[in-house]
Amino acid sequence: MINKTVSNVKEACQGIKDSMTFMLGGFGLSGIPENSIAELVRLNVKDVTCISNNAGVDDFGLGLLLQKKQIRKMISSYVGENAEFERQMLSGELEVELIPQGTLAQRCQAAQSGIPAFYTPAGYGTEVAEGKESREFHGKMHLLEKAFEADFAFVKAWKGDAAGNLVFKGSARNFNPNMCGAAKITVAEVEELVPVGTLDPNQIHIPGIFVQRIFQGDKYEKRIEQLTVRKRD
Amino acid sequence: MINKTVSNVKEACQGIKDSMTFMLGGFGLSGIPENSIAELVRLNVKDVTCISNNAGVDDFGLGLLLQKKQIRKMISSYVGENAEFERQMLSGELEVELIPQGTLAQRCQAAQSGIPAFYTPAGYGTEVAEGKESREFHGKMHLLEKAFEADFAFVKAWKGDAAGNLVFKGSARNFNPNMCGAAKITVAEVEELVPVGTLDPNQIHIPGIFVQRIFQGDKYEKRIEQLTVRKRD
Amino acid sequence: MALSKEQIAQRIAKEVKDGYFVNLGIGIPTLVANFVQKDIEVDFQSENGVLGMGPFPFEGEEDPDLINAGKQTITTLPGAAFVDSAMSFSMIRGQHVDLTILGAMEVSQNGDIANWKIPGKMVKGMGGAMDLVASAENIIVAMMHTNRAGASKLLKDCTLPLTGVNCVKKIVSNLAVMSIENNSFRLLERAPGVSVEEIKNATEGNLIIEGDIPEMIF
Amino acid sequence: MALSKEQIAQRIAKEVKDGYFVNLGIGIPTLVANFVQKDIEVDFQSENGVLGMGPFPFEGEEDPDLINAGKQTITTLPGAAFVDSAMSFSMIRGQHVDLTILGAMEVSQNGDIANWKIPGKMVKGMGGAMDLVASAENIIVAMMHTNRAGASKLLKDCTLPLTGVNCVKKIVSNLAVMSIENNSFRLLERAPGVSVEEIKNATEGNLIIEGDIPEMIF
Repeated sequence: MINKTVSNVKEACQGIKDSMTFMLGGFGLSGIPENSIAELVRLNVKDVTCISNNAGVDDFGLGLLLQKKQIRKMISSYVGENAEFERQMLSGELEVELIPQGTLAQRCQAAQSGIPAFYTPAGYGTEVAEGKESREFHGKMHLLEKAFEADFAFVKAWKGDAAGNLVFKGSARNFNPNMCGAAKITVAEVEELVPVGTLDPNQIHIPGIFVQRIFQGDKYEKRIEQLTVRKRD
Repeated sequence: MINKTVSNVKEACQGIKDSMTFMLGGFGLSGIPENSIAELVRLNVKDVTCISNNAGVDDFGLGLLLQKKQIRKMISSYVGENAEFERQMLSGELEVELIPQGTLAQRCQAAQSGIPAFYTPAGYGTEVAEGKESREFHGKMHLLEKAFEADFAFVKAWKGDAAGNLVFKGSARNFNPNMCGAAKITVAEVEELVPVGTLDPNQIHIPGIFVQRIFQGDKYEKRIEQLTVRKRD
Repeated sequence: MALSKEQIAQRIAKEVKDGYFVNLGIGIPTLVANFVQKDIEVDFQSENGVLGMGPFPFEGEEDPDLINAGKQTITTLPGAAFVDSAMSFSMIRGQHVDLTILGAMEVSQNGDIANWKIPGKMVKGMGGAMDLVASAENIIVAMMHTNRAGASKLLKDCTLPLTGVNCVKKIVSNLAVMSIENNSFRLLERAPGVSVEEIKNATEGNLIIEGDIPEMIF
Repeated sequence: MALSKEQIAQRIAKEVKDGYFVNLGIGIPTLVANFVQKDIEVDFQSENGVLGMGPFPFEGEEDPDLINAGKQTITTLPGAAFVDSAMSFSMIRGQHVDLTILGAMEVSQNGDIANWKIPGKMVKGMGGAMDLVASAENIIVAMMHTNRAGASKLLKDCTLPLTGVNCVKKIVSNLAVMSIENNSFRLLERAPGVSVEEIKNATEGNLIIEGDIPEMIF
């Protein structure tokens, strides 16, 4: 078994430089790599491109990097709920590429899988199609979309082991598995690092071959964006 | 919860006709849909096209359909270990399309995912490339490969529930998950049909939306093709 | 009288059939779940990776690792499954989801839809909407017939950036139920007490009116 | 003297480095696992969906649901994981596997390889070999230098249907270790007691011989 553990987030982030491209897992604030984001803020790395479905909120998630103006470009599918984001985008400080959510997921998955390009119907006939090749399959138009290229992928899992095997929980799974192995280096932070051999080999969502560095996060705030409950009768 | 259970393999195979295209899970004899294959033999359906990594052995797996000359065409990656297969192929009775194993898996996966076509480097410069478009990405040549189209997919899982949720075991998983939802109708046979709610929603390999019919197989022979053991000291 | 948002949802719920896997967009579509007949089996899919969504959690039982595509805390029902985003969109792009219900800012008479961007004003992004409208065989749009200024949102051509082309099949507005046919809106039902004339006046695109147009039944 | 199959495997094992994920083909490559240094960590991948393969099972402990790509019963080591075929080839095609070791019927001086088909005679199929050779950055071929009739299998051009083009980087035969360079085989090491002349005679393709060629050390 090849050991992928690093002792902490600092070690996990070694080699990070300005102007790099990062992938970050999470949907809204659910399943985001909180500890890695905090370290990126601390490192004050600049001019980065972030591939992430959302951009956090003003004071959490990727919003923390936006506040410090560390991000040059965001590649996302949905960026509502973030006033600072909107300000930077409308003022032209921040470059934003909005792409369909399924295309975002599949471009990560393609990078993991060594598929350089694929066709999808999403976005045909819209702004998203501008500058892209289109082609008909089964009487329906599709766009040619390419695999992402990134330097680091930061993902967050529920449990993991020293081999880098990962298990996710609930809807906090989202983009995290698809980003593993989709960048040159994948950094996985987990809520709980368990001894090798305790995860059932049938029940590992992402095997360690897709992960270069793994560590247990110091703490998780796991903020809820839209608390919605029903009354008990 | 939408109930996908059928009472037996007969019901699961309703609508099967001559000249259809089937996908069948399994690698070698491991994880093959034994009960569905037996029913296809019994139904004596003819002139079918089978998409399956292997073609079974002379007296088990897809070999049973070959014996009865039910198969018109095989789409596989590896067909060794089958004398009757070789005879039919060399005599021209059986049409055979051999394709790279990863391409086979991805063409199933693409069909499941609504991706009509994708690029892969496998097979470039070989017989497999004949008649296919090629294109360079990152200085390397790739082939354009298309999603499979099939009428029925027959898969075998370890456990499943009435919702059609599936869990696979060991290397018997192989192509089975990739074929689910990749044909018009997916028939899943399982060793054990468990009550809905007993499978952990985090640990379901294939959710029921990709499965149309599910049943518990009567029995499983699970033949071993290459028994290989080591001596105890 | 024009329908309330709840009534639009209630009318749409009648389109939800037994055995359907359904994706509900944010806004009015989310309300549809409350009105689905109790005697049919329907599974709700959320594109962030949930199949088999249940109602909102009771207070104190919310889980930050369990949200829907609108980022609201949810629960799941027995038989539910969690998947990653790529597999979630395999369900959508692969046409395994039977019905997609979503909101719109504009719909045109050929079935184009715009619902993700108002240039220079509102740029939240398309989320999964472009995948949904490009892939689904069966799309119902829940929308207001006119904007606050009274201008029609059912147009000859959309003026806003498109989400998808030639994809909408059915519309339930606060005034009417319509289908898209022959480059036109075909009027199928009126909201109770709303006249054909009112609907005509509120519709900029071609409107096909044939025979008696019945009132909606809930 | 020419190497035995075990010795070829033993020599190749020296190319396996700490931290490598390795895919072993059927035949001689399978034997490599027996000779990997004990003090390094290596994970074996099998393309039917196993990461972290262990030794063959003890008699009576075999499991039909646990086989390798050669359909042999196997075991797994702690930290192993099972995946589906698509994900298994994500490991391969996505270049996450560090080293691929496979057999060949023919290799040409530009790195083409043929190992899946003898027209009209042997048609077993390519299995995962085409994906492996098209994707891997690091491919070592284990092969006999000549066929039974004594004819070279290291050629100017392959005569059999190709498995991949320009992909082989290194060859360990029963006579020599060679790399592919400048459209030639570069002789790196001789089998113990085998002369450069013997290797030259057994090699149809261009053979670069520069300086003293050392004997292999095991």
